[in-house]
Amino acid sequence: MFSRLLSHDLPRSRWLALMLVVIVLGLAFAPFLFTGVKSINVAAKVLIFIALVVSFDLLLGYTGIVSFAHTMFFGIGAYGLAIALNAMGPTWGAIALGTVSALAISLVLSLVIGLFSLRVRAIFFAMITLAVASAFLTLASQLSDITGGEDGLSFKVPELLTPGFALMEDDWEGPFGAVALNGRFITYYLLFAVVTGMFLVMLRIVNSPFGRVLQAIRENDFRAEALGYRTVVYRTLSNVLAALFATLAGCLLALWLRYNGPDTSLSFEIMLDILLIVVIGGMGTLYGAILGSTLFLLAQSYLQDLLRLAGSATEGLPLLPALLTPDRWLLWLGLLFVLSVYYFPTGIVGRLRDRAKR
Amino acid sequence: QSKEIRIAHVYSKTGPLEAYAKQTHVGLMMGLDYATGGTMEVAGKKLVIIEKDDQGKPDLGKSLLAAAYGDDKADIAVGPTASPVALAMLPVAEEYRKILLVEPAVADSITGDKWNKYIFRTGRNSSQDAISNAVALDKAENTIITLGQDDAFGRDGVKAFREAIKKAKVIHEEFQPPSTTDFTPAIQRIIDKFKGVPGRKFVWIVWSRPNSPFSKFAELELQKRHGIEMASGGNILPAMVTYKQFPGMEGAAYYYFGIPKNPVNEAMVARHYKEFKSPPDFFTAGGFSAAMALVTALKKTNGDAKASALIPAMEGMSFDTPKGKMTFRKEDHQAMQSMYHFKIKADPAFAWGVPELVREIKPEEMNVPIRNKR
Amino acid sequence: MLETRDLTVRFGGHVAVNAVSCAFAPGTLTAIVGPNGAGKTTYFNLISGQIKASAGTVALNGQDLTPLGAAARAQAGLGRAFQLTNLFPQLSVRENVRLAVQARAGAGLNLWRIWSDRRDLLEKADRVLEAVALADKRDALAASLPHGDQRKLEVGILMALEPQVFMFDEPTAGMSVDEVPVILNLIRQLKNDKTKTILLVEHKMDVVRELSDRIIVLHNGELVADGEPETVIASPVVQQAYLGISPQEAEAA
Amino acid sequence: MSAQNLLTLEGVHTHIGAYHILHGVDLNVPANQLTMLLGRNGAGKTTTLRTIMGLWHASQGRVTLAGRDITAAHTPDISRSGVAYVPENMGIFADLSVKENMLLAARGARSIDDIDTKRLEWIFDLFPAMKKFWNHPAGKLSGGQKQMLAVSRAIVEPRQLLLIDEPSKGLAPAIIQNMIAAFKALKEAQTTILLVEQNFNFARQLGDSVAVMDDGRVVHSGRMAELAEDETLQARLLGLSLKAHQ
Amino acid sequence: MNKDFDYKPLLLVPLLALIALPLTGSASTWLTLTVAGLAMGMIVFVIASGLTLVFGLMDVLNFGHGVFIALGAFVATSVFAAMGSYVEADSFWLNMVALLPAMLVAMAVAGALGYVFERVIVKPVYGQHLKQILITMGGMIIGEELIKVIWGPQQIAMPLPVSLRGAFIFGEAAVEKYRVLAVLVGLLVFLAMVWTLNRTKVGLLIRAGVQDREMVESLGYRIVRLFIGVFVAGSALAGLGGVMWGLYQQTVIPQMGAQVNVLIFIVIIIGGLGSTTGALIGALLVGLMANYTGFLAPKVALFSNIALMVAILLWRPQGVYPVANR
Ligand SMILES: Nc1ncnc2c1ncn2[C@@H]1O[C@H](COP(=O)(O)OP(=O)(O)OP(=O)(O)O)[C@@H](O)[C@H]1O
Ligand SMILES: Nc1ncnc2c1ncn2[C@@H]1O[C@H](COP(=O)(O)OP(=O)(O)OP(=O)(O)O)[C@@H](O)[C@H]1O
Ligand SMILES: [Mg+2]
Ligand SMILES: [Mg+2]
Repeated sequence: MFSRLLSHDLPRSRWLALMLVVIVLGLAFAPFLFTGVKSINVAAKVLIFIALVVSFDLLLGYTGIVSFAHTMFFGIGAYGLAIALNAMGPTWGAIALGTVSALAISLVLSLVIGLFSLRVRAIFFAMITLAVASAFLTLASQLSDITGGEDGLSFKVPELLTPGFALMEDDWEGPFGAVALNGRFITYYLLFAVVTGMFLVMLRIVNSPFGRVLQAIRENDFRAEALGYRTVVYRTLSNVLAALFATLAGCLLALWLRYNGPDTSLSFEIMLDILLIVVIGGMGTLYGAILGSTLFLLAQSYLQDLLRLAGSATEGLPLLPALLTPDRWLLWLGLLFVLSVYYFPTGIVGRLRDRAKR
Repeated sequence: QSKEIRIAHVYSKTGPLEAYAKQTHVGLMMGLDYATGGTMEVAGKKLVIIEKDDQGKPDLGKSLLAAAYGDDKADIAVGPTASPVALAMLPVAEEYRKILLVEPAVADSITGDKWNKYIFRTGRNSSQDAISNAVALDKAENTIITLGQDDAFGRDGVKAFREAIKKAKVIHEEFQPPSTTDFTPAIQRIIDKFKGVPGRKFVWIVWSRPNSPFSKFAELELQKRHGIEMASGGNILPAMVTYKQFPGMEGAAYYYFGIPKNPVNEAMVARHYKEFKSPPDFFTAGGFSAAMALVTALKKTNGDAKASALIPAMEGMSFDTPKGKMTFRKEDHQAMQSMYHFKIKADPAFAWGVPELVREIKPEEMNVPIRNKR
Repeated sequence: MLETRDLTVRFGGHVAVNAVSCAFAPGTLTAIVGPNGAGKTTYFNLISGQIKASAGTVALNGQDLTPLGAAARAQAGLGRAFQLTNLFPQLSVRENVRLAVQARAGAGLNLWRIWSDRRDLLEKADRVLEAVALADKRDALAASLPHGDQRKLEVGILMALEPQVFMFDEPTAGMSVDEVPVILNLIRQLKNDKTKTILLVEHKMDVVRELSDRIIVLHNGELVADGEPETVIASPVVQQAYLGISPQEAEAA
Repeated sequence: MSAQNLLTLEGVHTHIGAYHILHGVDLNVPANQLTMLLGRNGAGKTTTLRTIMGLWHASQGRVTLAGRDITAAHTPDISRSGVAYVPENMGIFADLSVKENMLLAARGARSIDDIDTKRLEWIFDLFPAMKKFWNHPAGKLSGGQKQMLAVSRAIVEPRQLLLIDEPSKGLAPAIIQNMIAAFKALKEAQTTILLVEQNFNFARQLGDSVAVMDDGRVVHSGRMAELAEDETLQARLLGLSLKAHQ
Repeated sequence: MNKDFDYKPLLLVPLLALIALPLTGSASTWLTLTVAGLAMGMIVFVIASGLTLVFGLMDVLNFGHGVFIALGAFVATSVFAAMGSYVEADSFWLNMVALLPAMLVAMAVAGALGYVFERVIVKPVYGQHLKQILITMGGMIIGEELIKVIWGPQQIAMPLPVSLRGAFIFGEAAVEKYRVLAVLVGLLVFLAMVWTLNRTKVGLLIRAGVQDREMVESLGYRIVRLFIGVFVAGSALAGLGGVMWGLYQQTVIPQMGAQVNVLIFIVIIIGGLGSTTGALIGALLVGLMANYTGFLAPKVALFSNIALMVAILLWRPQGVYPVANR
């Protein structure tokens, strides 16, 4: 039964299973375990990124398509919700309308992009999507009447999801500190439920006959075509599915942040983060998305704090403090990019599974 | 009641605005030290500064501010550097019912339609910038074309500028993409528009990016060939290096260390030289002013940092800054302040074009509109 | 019945296949021979749709396939093994075959079933692997197989596809002598089935002689001979252009 | 065998990743002779050639070329000491033209004019297609033409040792005859050849000596003529019992 | 290049200029815009040339190319600072005494960093585009941060040497002096590249090495050295490009590399991902297009590069001079 839920695609490594259980439990009970504002924000972001990265892995890891336009769909989702809530006020109807119209736009756009440009060479596709994404970013910041331009949109969400809404009068005194059972708490679990559902559905898709064909196309599209698989159809469908999942992830982001702007959901930086997470976790393994997102976001969120410690520890030494200040955290993030390619050529999941095989 | 007042400084420690942000922080710390007479205490309470790096990202700024108020129990927050970040942060202050002192983000809407009562701003807003420049250029014989970057910053500035111009003629607004690499077309359009126009011709430039059009105006010898002059606001010192090619250029500045004559500025310049062997810059003055505002207000409430006490204390409050006296306007909590009409001099002793004071534009002379709804 | 009419392709100025008209009946094995570069592989490519023809038509059982792409032609019943090995390198041997079985079953666009639940497909894949003597290597990655085994896998994939028309392009090249009979037996079995159309490109004349019902000869892209194996092999064009035997030697032999 | 050995392998073990492929190969390649390396699929023939070429390194054992230990040498250095290699997959530079492929193979030549014209003519005679498609992208050649190009590259300049992996596959009989003639001529010109082959007929016509591999070891070595006559030995070593295939 | 050279893409440049002529209205405006656009294109070509080299020959998608551009510019500011009096001297030759060393030092430093970059960052990922993107981006981030550590995070002014300031005036039209220099440098780089790639075996070898490294080694070439050499050359060209770009902008910021990344990628895509001539055409088109649209419709200028790229790809899906089947 459990195995069916996971589409018979089990972790296949004891260590991997253990890490996944820890992460999933951690996320499931995050509001009770980590009571700070920052940590719950990190947990929510991990959830959103899991959904986003999983959708990207369908493209990259399973189908072998390098697309830089993935944040565009993420952004469409976030903007869809933001614009609807901004224009119609904090109602559930606005959320529904925003989500549905964002999904519809993404559907059409990804279909068009897929049909027109998936025929060209992979590297050209990557470059075209890079250009399209940057054009879209420019467009979003130019249409300031609708999107709020560079400034973005701050908006309100329905009462039930606001911090002001209290499930119980008083905070619940848990073993790890007081837990405020408010609208944020509800929003978090809403996110958790949706992301879990998305993950399981995606797991199902990649383990379906369809998913297997995608892998074949990744390996040798020419041969797949000769077997009778219409590669354009499969690739386009994969592109559309990935876009829809990313859009949904974008909606979740907007819902959680109650803000959206070009930098928040459309920037190239996010695209790179996604790429890196997929590689760290392991391409073509959805579990990698969970592991990668968790590790990367923890690193990204706490790197500066860590450096602050390291910086004060090395005070007095030459040069090191200049490199170890929190101001230079990007340097270490860059190093993370390099090292992860070095040491996890098959990703953490690949590594762990290889070990398990020995 | 705790023995501390916790102040969070949320700013773009890293990212493209790093250089600006650092100046603000230096100014803030220097200002707090100066205002408390070196004790870092107000009314017997220790001032504790918590630094947060928003990296110039609005979403991050928003969650950091929440973390500062929520996790770090900050009583007051100062920052941020970029306007989009500030706009994303405004609702958080309202949610936590704590003061956010905006410095140096400039967008009008921060104290305009996005404002809430927990927001104060020591920094100048776009309108103040533009209006002061308008005051400096507003003569009947002048014809002006504006050149702005095509985004909220540029458009806000040009709009406010136009509204403030009463006598001069603005014949054209030129906007170019913020990422423009070649300004030849823009300049060509401007030349064409000025054809046959009598009197003095000015191009007023509002541009904040490093890819500035200034040097191109010099290369194409506009003044010599077409009698077109340039005007613009002040900027940070490294950016004013290009001004050196335009001796005589006029405009209005927010701050230049050599201009204001008052004890606070003298103290700041002296300290800065002592500590960094260089003069304080644009944003240092801003950070310093924010510190002065905070300490003045806390003294007034006798160390009570709750918004309920601070808001009434700060509304209408005047305080000393390196730029002289500032006053938080009651209506929108914007600090009203002097600006400086300058003229550039090329002084071989300095790497940058030195703005020399023509005259101080007092707050009363600038009719800065109130754009918020209370 | 597979039929090509005036099938032609030009690459720049070079006519690789020149107006080839030919029909292949079910139940027969036709060998296609000709010197290197005669256009045999290109002819296959035109039939199975890897290359678009400059002129001419391809029809299967009266259905015109010319406007269709490779995938559609494969679905219509044209199966192809390649001269230069063409596998899914990073997938297991079994998965290589299973994908062909799945294609045959038309199950590719199912997004919801779990692939391993389709036992029938797996079992069929295993049967094919048995047949091409690769069962013991089914979990190895295709890329790690030695050359000869890759050739066998290539044939296995074609078998799994169960097309109506089998096109083998030098199936035994590089295969060790003791393995060759396995493949030849497979082809023989197909032939005995009497319903399949089989096309075979092969340079080993003994194989051609033994298996084929008919031989056609391509030379410089043109169909230059067509008929009973013995007559065609004895014809001067084959003796000279292909086997490289001068007329005198042919006489002597 | 009286002839001196140009190349010897002694107890060579090779691993590819985690797999142990060669289990102690002992092989002698006499100078100025043609040695056939036979064996069924997966026996390790290709791996042996790659190990000699330095494309994989022996984990144990010794490879000696003309008295020099090349076990750990780098591929370019091995090549520069006069070894040419025709890999199993032919190693054609598909994006370059036939001419450019040949130019690269002639290491000493800065342009095509520097190549010995006589030798080129000889190659064009052997493989007329090379001349015909001289300026075409090599990737567009037919399977057999690629094979011809791969061999042409190896013989465009004189070399002391040729390592050739299954040159006859995909070639029409007429061309195979040409190739046999070419190898004989090369042998005359003091070239040592180590040839991997499946086509026993081809092997029989050419080989002076022979080594048969199975499961990562050399299980038989001797003179080709002996093996060619002894059908029981053939059957045992190569599974060559059936007349059907010669 | 042989006789059946494909000349059509070459015509694009004059074609674009001709189309713009009636639209711009006056001949002098057109002349100013065209000359400025062509010169701009030349600068863009110089900064993109290293990338074409590295991508076209070695098939390495170097997203970190920008860091060499930034490095070149920053090194040049330091050289200028050290030779301030020569920069400020009102003599062309004295100015050159400052400019030439600035260029050479910038190229040397960028080349040296290129060596390290190749060994440490690029070497493990030859043939893997995706990992190249990630690891070179990582390298770029590190490089940018190190620039901030060394030169500080703020912008640094990089004024033109005195004799290069100002413009040549032809009636109503004006041509900046610096742009004339840029054209010369661009042409020099172009000719040097075309010569090396077409008259020597180096180009062939590297292209072959990308397809089958083992085979090239089996033919007796030490491909490793060649790859390093090309990468170093590409980085040095980027360094030179940085100097040119920095002087053009007259300020340099640590992020300048990242900012030009999309631009230079567009240029080499238009060019066919690796063709030198293609990149030159791409750069010139981009330069012209930016100037014409900037004049006619500034809003559109934002999208002009991308629109141009899409138009070209619709015409030739592999760029104007497709390089091989990659
Ligand atoms: N895509 C292509 N572009 C240009 N020429 C091509 C192309 N494909 C094949 N050719 C040419 O067409 C001719 C026929 O090639 P083909 O591969 O059909 O030969 P073949 O008969 O299969 O030969 P072999 O027995 O060597 O495999 C060859 O000369 C080849 O160079
Ligand atoms: N890259 C690889 N990874 C793992 N195993 C490999 C790899 N390459 C070869 N092998 C294994 O090494 C063994 C020997 O292979 P090799 O290619 O040397 O055989 P061969 O004698 O040349 O066979 P053939 O006649 O089919 O070409 C085989 O069992 C093969 O599976
Ligand atoms: Mg063929
Ligand atoms: Mg082999």
